[in-house]
Amino acid sequence: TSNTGGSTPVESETSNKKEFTIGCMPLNEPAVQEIATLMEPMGYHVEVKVFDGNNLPAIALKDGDIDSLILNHLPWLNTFNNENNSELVMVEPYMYASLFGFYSAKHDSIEEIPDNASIIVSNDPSNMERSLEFLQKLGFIKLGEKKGEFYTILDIEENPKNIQLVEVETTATASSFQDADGSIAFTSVMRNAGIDAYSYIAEDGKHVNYPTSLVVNKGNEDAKWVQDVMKVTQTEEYKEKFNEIFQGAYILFSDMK
Amino acid sequence: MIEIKALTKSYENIEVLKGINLTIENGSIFGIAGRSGAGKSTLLRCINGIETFDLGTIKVGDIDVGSLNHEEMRVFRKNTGMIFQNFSLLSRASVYENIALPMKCWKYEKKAIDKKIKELLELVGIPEKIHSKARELSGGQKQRVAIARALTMDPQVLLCDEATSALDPKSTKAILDLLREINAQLGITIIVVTHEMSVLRSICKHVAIVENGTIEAMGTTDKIFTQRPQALINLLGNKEIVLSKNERSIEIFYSRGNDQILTKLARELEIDFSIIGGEIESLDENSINSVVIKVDSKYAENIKKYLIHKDIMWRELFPQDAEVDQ
Amino acid sequence: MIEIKALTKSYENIEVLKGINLTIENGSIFGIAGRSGAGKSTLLRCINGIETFDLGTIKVGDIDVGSLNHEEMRVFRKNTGMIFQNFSLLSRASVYENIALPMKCWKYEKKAIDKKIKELLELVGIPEKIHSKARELSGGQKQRVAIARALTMDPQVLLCDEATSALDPKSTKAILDLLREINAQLGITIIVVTHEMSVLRSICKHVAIVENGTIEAMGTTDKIFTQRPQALINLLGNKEIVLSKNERSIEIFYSRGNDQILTKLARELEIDFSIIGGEIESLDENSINSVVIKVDSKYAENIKKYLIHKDIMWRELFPQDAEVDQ
Amino acid sequence: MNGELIESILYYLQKLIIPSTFITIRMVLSTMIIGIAFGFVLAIFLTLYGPNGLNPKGRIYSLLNFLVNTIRSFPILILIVAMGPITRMIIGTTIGEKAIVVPLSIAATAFIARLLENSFLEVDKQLIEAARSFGANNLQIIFRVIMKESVPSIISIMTLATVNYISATTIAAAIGGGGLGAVALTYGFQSFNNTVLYMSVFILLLLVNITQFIGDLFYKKFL
Amino acid sequence: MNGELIESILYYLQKLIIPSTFITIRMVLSTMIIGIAFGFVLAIFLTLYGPNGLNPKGRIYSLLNFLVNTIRSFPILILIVAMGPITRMIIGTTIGEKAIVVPLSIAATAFIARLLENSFLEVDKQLIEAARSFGANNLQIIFRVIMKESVPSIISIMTLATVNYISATTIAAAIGGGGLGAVALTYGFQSFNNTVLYMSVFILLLLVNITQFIGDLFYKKFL
Ligand SMILES: Nc1ncnc2c1ncn2[C@@H]1O[C@H](COP(=O)(O)OP(=O)(O)OP(=O)(O)O)[C@@H](O)[C@H]1O
Ligand SMILES: Nc1ncnc2c1ncn2[C@@H]1O[C@H](COP(=O)(O)OP(=O)(O)OP(=O)(O)O)[C@@H](O)[C@H]1O
Ligand SMILES: [Mg+2]
Ligand SMILES: [Mg+2]
Repeated sequence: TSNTGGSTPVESETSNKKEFTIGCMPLNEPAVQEIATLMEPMGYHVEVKVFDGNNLPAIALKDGDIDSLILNHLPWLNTFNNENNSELVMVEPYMYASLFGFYSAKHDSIEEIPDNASIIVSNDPSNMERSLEFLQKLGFIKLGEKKGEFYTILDIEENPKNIQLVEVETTATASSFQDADGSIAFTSVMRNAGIDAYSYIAEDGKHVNYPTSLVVNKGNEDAKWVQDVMKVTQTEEYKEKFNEIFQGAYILFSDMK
Repeated sequence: MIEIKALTKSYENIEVLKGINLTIENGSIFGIAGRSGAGKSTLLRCINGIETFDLGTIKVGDIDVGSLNHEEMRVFRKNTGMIFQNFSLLSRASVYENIALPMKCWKYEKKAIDKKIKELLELVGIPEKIHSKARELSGGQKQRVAIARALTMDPQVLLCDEATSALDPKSTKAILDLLREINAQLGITIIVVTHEMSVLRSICKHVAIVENGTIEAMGTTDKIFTQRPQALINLLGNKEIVLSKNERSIEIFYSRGNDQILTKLARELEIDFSIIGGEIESLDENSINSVVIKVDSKYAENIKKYLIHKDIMWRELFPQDAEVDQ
Repeated sequence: MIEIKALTKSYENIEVLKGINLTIENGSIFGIAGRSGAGKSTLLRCINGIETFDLGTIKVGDIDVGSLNHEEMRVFRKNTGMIFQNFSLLSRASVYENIALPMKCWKYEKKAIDKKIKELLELVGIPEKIHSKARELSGGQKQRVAIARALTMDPQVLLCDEATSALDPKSTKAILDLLREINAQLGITIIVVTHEMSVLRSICKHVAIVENGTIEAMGTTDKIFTQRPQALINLLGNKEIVLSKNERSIEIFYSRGNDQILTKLARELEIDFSIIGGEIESLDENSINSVVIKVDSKYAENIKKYLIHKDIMWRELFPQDAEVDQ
Repeated sequence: MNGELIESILYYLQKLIIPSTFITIRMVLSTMIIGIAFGFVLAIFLTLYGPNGLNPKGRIYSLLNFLVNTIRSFPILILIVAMGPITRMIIGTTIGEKAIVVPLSIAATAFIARLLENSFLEVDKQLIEAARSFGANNLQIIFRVIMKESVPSIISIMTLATVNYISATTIAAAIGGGGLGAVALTYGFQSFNNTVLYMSVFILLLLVNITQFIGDLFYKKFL
Repeated sequence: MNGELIESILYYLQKLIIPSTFITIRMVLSTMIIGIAFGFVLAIFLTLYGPNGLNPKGRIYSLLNFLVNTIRSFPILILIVAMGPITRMIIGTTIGEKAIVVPLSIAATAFIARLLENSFLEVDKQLIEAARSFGANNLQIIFRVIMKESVPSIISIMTLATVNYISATTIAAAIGGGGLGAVALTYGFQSFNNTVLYMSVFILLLLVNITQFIGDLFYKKFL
């Protein structure tokens, strides 16, 4: 390894380290814990840090306060990099994605959704964007031009059924879904809340575009510890464990076709 | 009738009242004096039931103060006005509001309240302060508001804790006249705690002297001030009477019937003496005045004989309570 | 010397002091009396600089109180003790802490503080209360703590606002003796605001009477009490002297030299009269006593002549300040 | 560039900030009105039955005290969840601007009750005694003596609590309540939109300063 | 079934709840110590320079007042973000248990300062005058008179603020600080794990009650 000129000391320091942190959120924490467990025999000590899910973990990663993240999906990460002039990289192969469904406690099909219906959407911007696109696909609304980084309610151009969107914290898309005509939620969230993850009446089918995987600072993607994480996640043992935990709420990327 | 028996009261480890026995007739004005810290305020507060006590009983009329329930206590207190030594006014409320408070609590009509307050403020002499805040009043003005407040409910018993201590002589006189008047006209019982002997002498029929938590002397005002029990002497302190060796000092008591005793004494015994002290309140009714004379030793025996002969009360001041100079 | 010139002070729209002029000699004990609400406390607070005033000047020695900066004011106040009418003690602090406060602020040593407090508590007579909280004290005890606190800094000027109003006669006497003593020994100037005439008469050389924001009478105590200016009469109120048609009432003033005047008067004119009032403080030094006699009208002229002849001060009380009965 | 900025400011102001400002004001006012009403009631009971109270009743006080502590120990989001069923019973839903008012006013009730209790305890015991001396009952003592003497303190508390709940309404973001805090958080911070972030924080700051200013005015008036 | 529950309780207790309890205690203590220290300093200045203060100075007061209002108007999450650079400067990182203490103590400083200011303003003006009368300077008046007379009130404020920040540390969840609130939120609520949720809320309740109890003890002692 060369220590001259522009080569970052970060690289050499971190390339063969045995202790590192992975940030995650409550939903996927069991999967990340599993990684930590499996890496222990390899001589790693992995600290799992749980965040309540917003921009701050990514900022922390960018600033070097943590080493990696398994939290956000790829489109969000790209926007984050754009906005913050950061170079966070999602390491391939991608690990998993979550299905995005339209759930309703009151109606059995999309056609039954009445005028003025209230529909719960997640309030974090990237999921909001995905929800809005989903709603557009379902024919409820028509989106105009994107004003900011993400589509927001403000960008709705047509709303013929006068759908009322309620923006809530991700957990509430499941916990409050019976209070509205519909809720757009991740299968993972729904399952955690004890609701049948596949009871949705529509699915956006775009999960392939929203993969999640280990995110690290550029330059670290080839580090030994990063590669070892990826190695672990590709083992059959891990995949089995993963599916056992999530029961299909998260879908492993390798299982998708 | 207020009857207090074996009243005992402690604050933590200090016994403040040590078995007080006291009987106060209905409709009388009763004075309580005593050195600072003797327990006078505490006694008043026990009578009113705002302080609990440890042992003994307090009866006001038929009412056993110690055994009242909440509602009975309220009605009892309604009929028992109290003027606090420290005034205890709502500092942020106006004079009007302070005086109106008891009446508002007893749901008097606004009109009746306004009328009463106007009357009372006239009586205590500060009608112009009706809208002033209590904390903008002078000491004496505060005291007068406290007096007015205590009178609002037309109480049957009035407890006055140093009710005129912050007042100038003229205001004091006005307040005492007021007390005397309501006592005479409405027959209310008034207990007056005071440090001012002139207040005791001018309005109290009976006086008790509290000393260190017990009642050390009690009786009619005349009796107390003529017999001068040790408790009174302790309270007043020694008069600094400067006597030379060949002088004697005698206190002579007189009232309406024998008010010319001094000149008669001088003229009949053909002696001169000087008046070096005395407490002369007035000659009306049966109040007793006293004058202290200083006289050459050689006349002393004659004077005593003359006074005994004329059935006049007297006391020689030396040696008990006079300091001899040289 | 304290010199106050044309002092004016208003609270919002009420003019409380309306051009006060006053000169107080260094080392004297100066009394201020006046009816409740006259502005006495306000005046004291202006002297001390804790109240601002509108017009006029106050000079204490060389110091112009109105023009001091913050630091000068602090030093000035250090040398000017004040006893507040309402005591102003820290209710949650102990007696010790209350008295120690000024010394702590001026960074005295703990030892010196302890010693001073012990001394002062002995002087005011409540050494056993040293660790009591201020709010657990009786009225008089609080007042004595306030007195002790004002004396801690050995002030050159002491302002006493009703400093003995809550005290029993003996304690009052002790405090007055204390004031007299520190005045004599240390030469400090003392201003005494009081409602008790006996306090004025017993320790003040000079007296001013405040009436409605102005000084209506000023002079030596003797002069004020013998000449009885209208301000004093307004303050004291009318004595209720009960005279029948054929009676007269005369006030006779005497002091050490002519203390036997009364008996001489009776014997030489061969008449009897009764003593119906008087203010007799003591016969020491140059204090002046007075006695009010009631006498048959027919002797009145003779008595006056006799008194004039003997060069004795006298005043006929009726008609100015006596109420005639019937 | 500059013109663009101004244009976008105007756009967001009209579309987002102004409506959210009204939402925030509505939420805060509702929360405060309910919180003050119940807070006063609770404070009165605490003052009545407390160990230094007018009519000490250990049992009842312990219960109320525990209730207040319980509410205050709940993280607000958890309180929102825990109160879900009650909120649904009252409002008919657990989401939206109205639903957030239920848990917020419960929290405000406990907060205000505790502040008031503390302040009521400071009233001079001698005044209470004086009121007793003419037969005032406990409620009269509270309303006519304790509260009267506490007026400035009560005003301070109202101001403090209002300011508190202006920024606390941010939590409304969690259940679709909207308002400035929510906008600052989701449309501003999480959407990397600094214009919106600064604007909403600026309006929050304005609201807080106005509240404090009005509070100070009243304070001066009733001092 | 029951045995399983107990087992899982014990598991979470050991793995999650007990460590988080210590984290919470550490966070709250640090926040309170810093918040009290700075809060007192700020309150002293507010009391000195305020319109009813000892040495009114409109300019300085307005500035400090505005500062306090600004801090108090920030939603706590936004405050965390805004303080990021400062937090990094002091702690070296913006995440974790230590990093959260910076914004929390800034918020606590403003909160405590305002509470103290309100309480200091309640001290009897006559006592301040008396202190002036023997030449006490302004700081001596604050320390020896105002604070002395406010002791019970100060204790109430400390108790109130501590209770406040016990549940407020929940925000630590946002930056991976941990603690009971974070556990209740992330491992409990957001993971739909009621056992963890109830357990952590129960411990929070315990901490709050203990705090209140200790506060009440001190209050009684210094009343
Ligand atoms: N709350 C209290 N706690 C402890 N001791 C107290 C309390 N209140 C009064 N005392 C003490 O009880 C004694 C009697 O007090 P009280 O107020 O009855 O005296 P007092 O006769 O009215 O005196 P004063 O003439 O000075 O007003 C005093 O020594 C006082 O210090
Ligand atoms: N802060 C204030 N605001 C308005 N008026 C006041 C204020 N303080 C005093 N006053 C008024 O000023 C007048 C003089 O008050 P001051 O206290 O000087 O009287 P005082 O001569 O000491 O009377 P007292 O003998 O009753 O103590 C009173 O009428 C009083 O009501
Ligand atoms: Mg007393
Ligand atoms: Mg006065």
